[in-house]
Amino acid sequence: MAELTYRAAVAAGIAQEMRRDPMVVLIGEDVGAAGGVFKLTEGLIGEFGPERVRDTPISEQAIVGAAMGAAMTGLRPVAELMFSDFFAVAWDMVVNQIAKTRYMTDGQVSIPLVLRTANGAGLRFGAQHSQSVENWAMAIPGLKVVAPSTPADVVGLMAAAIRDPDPVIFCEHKGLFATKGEVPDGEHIVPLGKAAVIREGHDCTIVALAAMVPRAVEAAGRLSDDHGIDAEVIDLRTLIPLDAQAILRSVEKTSRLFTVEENPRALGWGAEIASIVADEGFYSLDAPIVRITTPHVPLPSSAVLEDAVLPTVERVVETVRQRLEDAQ
Amino acid sequence: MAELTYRAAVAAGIAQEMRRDPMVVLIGEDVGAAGGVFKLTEGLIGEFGPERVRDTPISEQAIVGAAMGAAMTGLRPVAELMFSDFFAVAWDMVVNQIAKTRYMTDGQVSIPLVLRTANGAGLRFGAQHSQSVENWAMAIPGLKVVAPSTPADVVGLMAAAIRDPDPVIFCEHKGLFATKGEVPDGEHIVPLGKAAVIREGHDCTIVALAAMVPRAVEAAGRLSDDHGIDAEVIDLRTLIPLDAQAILRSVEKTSRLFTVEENPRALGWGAEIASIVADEGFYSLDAPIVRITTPHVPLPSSAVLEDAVLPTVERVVETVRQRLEDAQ
Amino acid sequence: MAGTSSRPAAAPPDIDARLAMYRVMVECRTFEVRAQELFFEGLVRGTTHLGVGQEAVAAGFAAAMRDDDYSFATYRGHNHALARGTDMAGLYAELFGRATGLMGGKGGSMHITSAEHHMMGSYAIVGAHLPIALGAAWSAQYRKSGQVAVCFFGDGTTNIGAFHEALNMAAVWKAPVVFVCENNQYMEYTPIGAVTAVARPAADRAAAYDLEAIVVDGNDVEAVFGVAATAVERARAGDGPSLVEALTYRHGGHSRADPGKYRPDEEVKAWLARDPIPAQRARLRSAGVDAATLDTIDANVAAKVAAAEAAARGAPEPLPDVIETQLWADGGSSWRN
Amino acid sequence: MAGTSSRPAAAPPDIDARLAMYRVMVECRTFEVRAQELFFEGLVRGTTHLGVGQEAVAAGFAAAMRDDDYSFATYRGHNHALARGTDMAGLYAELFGRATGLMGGKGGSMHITSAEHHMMGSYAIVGAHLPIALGAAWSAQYRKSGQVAVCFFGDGTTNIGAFHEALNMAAVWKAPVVFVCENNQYMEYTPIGAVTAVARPAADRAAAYDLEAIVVDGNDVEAVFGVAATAVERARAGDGPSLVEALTYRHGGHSRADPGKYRPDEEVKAWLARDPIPAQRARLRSAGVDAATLDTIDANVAAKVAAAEAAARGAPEPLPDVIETQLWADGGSSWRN
Ligand SMILES: Cc1ncc(C[n+]2csc(CCOP(=O)(O)OP(=O)(O)O)c2C)c(N)n1
Ligand SMILES: Cc1ncc(C[n+]2csc(CCOP(=O)(O)OP(=O)(O)O)c2C)c(N)n1
Ligand SMILES: [Mg+2]
Ligand SMILES: [Mg+2]
Repeated sequence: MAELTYRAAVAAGIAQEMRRDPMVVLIGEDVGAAGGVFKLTEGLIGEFGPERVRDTPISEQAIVGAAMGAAMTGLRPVAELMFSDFFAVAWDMVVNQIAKTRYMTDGQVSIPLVLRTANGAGLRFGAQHSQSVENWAMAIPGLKVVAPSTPADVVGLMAAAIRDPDPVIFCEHKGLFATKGEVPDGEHIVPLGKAAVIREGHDCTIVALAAMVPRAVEAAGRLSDDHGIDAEVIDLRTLIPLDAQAILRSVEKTSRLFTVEENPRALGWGAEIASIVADEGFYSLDAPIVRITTPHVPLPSSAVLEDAVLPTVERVVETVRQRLEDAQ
Repeated sequence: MAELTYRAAVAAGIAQEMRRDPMVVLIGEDVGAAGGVFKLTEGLIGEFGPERVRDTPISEQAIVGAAMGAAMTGLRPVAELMFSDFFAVAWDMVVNQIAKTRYMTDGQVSIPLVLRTANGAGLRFGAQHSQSVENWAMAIPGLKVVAPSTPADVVGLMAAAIRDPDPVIFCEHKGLFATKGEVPDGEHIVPLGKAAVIREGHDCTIVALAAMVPRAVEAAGRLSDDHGIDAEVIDLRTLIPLDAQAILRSVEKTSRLFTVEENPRALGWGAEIASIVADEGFYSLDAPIVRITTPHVPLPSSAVLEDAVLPTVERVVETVRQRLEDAQ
Repeated sequence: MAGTSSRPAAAPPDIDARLAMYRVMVECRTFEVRAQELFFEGLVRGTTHLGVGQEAVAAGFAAAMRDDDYSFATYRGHNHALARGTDMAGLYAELFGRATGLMGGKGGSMHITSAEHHMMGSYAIVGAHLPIALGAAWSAQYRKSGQVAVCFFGDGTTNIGAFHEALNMAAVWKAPVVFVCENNQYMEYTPIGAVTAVARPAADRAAAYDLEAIVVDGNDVEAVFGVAATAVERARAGDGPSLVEALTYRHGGHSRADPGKYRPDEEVKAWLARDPIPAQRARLRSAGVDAATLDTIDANVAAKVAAAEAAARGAPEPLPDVIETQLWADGGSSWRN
Repeated sequence: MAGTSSRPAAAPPDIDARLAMYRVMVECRTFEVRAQELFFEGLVRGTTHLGVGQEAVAAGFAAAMRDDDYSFATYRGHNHALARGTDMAGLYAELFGRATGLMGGKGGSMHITSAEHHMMGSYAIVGAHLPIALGAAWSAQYRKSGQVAVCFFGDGTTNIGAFHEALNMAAVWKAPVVFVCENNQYMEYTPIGAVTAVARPAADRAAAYDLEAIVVDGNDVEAVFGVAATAVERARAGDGPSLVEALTYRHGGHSRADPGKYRPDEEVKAWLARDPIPAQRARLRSAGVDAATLDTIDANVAAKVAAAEAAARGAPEPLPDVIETQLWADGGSSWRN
């Protein structure tokens, strides 16, 4: 076990796979010589050289499109979108080309690639550099969607994503870059589509993702300490494939469901979770399903406003406490 | 009252507003001289001239971006995206620029524009020309989202959309172009954000949108005729603003909710509806919320496959009947 | 029209190659003319975009390519698929939406793909495939496979952002890719000149990527072959991309439903008189090929097309259970447990 | 460096105008140098992208614009906002995230807007504002208002699709817009030459839109003014867009966190020696302006900046209840009932 930052785990995860498979290549803006604007790819060009770690112009359509063409023809490209907001610039490549081509060709071509991106808020970067866009990708058939919350998961899910024969959107959360955690030694792989039950509990289920996971965990601690409420916390880890059974199992036990979502409210990923549980888990539920999300507005840049707009530990604690009380 | 096709209603709705306000202009590919590739804008260049009805190159980012710049500076542009799938090519303009700029500038600029588009399936156009993308837009704070199901609503909602001081995504359903309906004489306006209860009922609520509305209505007829099930059918008409109260009111009466969605399953618009009702309408519900959607795959082009993949009247009837029975 | 290229021309094709190109053009033409009839018969659903009149571009390029070179085409891609050897019955079956279609009825006319023939797909969002073709070229460069990617697109495509990004990145990376603009003078219904700042939509942009301006008569299959061979070899030699503008014309409308009435009669007439197929036939005749040889080709092609049609007509409709297959590489489409 | 333009140069600025441009440059510089210090003091949060070294472009263009002409800038937009007269205290307050910020703390450094001054925004997605500026120009053309839109962007922006689309459409529409590439030689950390197929990222693309290649010394405010005046008047006269490449350099790194170490010392030194502000000061001195006059300007600016800082420091934090305001024109953000 070594302690790594989430930031360092990104490069470690990519390096692990580049060592294993010479077909794994990395492209993006400033990913090479500069080691990435967030230092997420530091050291890679030194170890693997400029043929495998390529700096590109500011041409997101070409970056993503080239990754697709390379993936169709034998490479295993990892392409970086510097900020996840920039997916919008290359959205056609992602949703109309990459996501659909295997299906449209009835399996004639495979597109094994990873689109990595710095996702999420907390750095006061404002509305065009702080979005959580995992729900955009979740809505598109043909994309797998990953969003790790710990350094170990960054490495393990990165490995699984790069080895996966299908396109994977890999969301690295800016707000977690500086966090630290143990990463197992040797080759580490975490399969896509398995949620992690981070804390067991029987009073309610709290489902969270990425930067909302540590907040949910902290909230669960306070709920237990201050209010005697014993929450189960699930880290979804991947939205597609979705570990719906893990959620349904938990709700069967707790009878109460909360989601904690960083994305703006309307059609945040929790909406799909809620709709699944409101159907398949309906008879387990004792009370309303509650989604705790950013309100349906763009992200403001001012520190006080950004802190207020995202779900906080306090908001989770208060909402869960209040809604459990209401339902008594 | 005049009978118009849905297709003709588009041009009629735009013409009504162009006559009223000289700041209303129309741009897009082949919208002028050719009258639109679906003949949706026929006659407009003749009546309003090439300064107000402009043909553009194949440059969706420039079309949408130019509409934004014009809207910020006094015009009321209506821009056409020939197929809604092409939103992906201009997605940055839509989601990062148009949707956010008013908020980011704290109201210094307004962006009154309409982005019209041919949306939806049924014409065997395949995966890149048949998508229902209203759920993509619904997820973005700052966009209003409209999807009419009748010629009268096309005219009335088009008027409201063009007069609206905020950006509106206006989805015209390809599968409905040939359908006919009465349109009131004189100026006709239907406010954004008001759902229509098309059929009253007390056994269950079926919420639908655009091309799924006539299917839901037909299904309700058969449910009543063949199975004695009395369904209430709601045509949402606009996703944002969302008439959540209309749904909650209906569910209070019927205690059962179904959605009929053309979009692929994961994070289709019904997920948000379901999550609202699973929270605020929970105690009205007698049984699971059921979403009837296209499965989470791209759209196949073959006629038999396309017909099978979209929610059909039969599937709605069967699902509602079966699920009501299960819940007894 | 000659290319403005100053590079040495490739070796001229021998007579077999010239006959082969003729045959490819006739195959494309016969296949598509019949497809249009079948559309009106109700057999072809959805939409089709025919390349009737533009066959010389497909035939000339395909003849200059190695078997493992990649082709990338648009929704107007039947010619390019056939020129690479794609199965004709599978192609008709795909247009009919049948189970035996190249993509099992999932793709349709706008997405014809035959990966087996390195025909890597037909793309229906204007401009999207230029970066994708660049990616295939990058892959070939990285794998040192010697393969070249050839990417066909229309004049209207030169005004979309992806064109610009792909051209620049290809030039910077010296990627082995040839970008071929089939300038058929129109986007859908709008003449290209009405919406483009320069007269030659591709060639006048070449310098923006430090590339040579290359214009070729796209209705002269041998001229196309010459330019193609030079560009493909340049790419294979590691000298980077080319941008070729081939001047041509579609005989019909943009898509199956369009009669193309927005085009001046004179213009249509002038281009019909420059039909690439009779032109090549005449050239072969004057090179000493006898009429019977050419007639035999025509007859063989007609028989092949008829057989393909019959096979496709007899093919079953797809079963609905294929809907949930082949989204993922595991063959399925499951997104949750 | 002279513009390669063959158009007649605009009238040279008189001494008041020259002093005014000097003053604008000093305001920009003083404001931003202090902003950087305040960043390290923890007052400025998030990120900032300084235009230190590039002030001549903003000052020269603003001097050539009419009050109601539109400016569109990038995240590196402080200079352009100040040059148009934007309130300096409001600008600091926005960087501090305060309630009195130009956008009430919602926008931040990357989105500075002062619609009142026709400074129509700073855009943080590379390339996005080129089409938007074209739209403002189209609007002016349609409304026959005589306004011109001026759009500033970096060298790296010339490789993104929106650049291409905007330039072509502007040229076809003869829109009154001036596209100004501030070529500061780098995208973020990558030298522009490493990722661009041509040597002059903007000027070498002008011909692709039937525009003249115009290059100007972006560190010479009077040269910039001359080119700007010509381009703006051309636009106003209905003769269409221009694309101007202004050669310049940022003194610091890309953004607040970047020390800019990837740049060769020699290069940095050479450009620092070509700082536009001392250069203009020297030129004014040799035109007979006495040192005291210039010193007074500097002192006045210093006082103004200090006052702005003080005002912003004293301003309150925004109240959380503004979060749900101003999404819609009704002032609110309600999306459902
Ligand atoms: C991004 C995008 N915009 C618009 C369309 C609709 N469309 C399909 S083909 C076409 C014209 C393309 O013209 P060109 O590139 O010249 O090719 P051609 O059809 O003439 O072969 C248009 C506008 C599209 N498919 N994709
Ligand atoms: C579409 C997009 N891609 C990448 C970025 C990240 N980014 C911000 S500034 C920048 C460099 C821009 O370079 P240039 O256009 O030369 O402007 P400069 O910063 O030098 O003023 C990059 C890559 C972005 N904001 N938008
Ligand atoms: Mg064309
Ligand atoms: Mg730069």
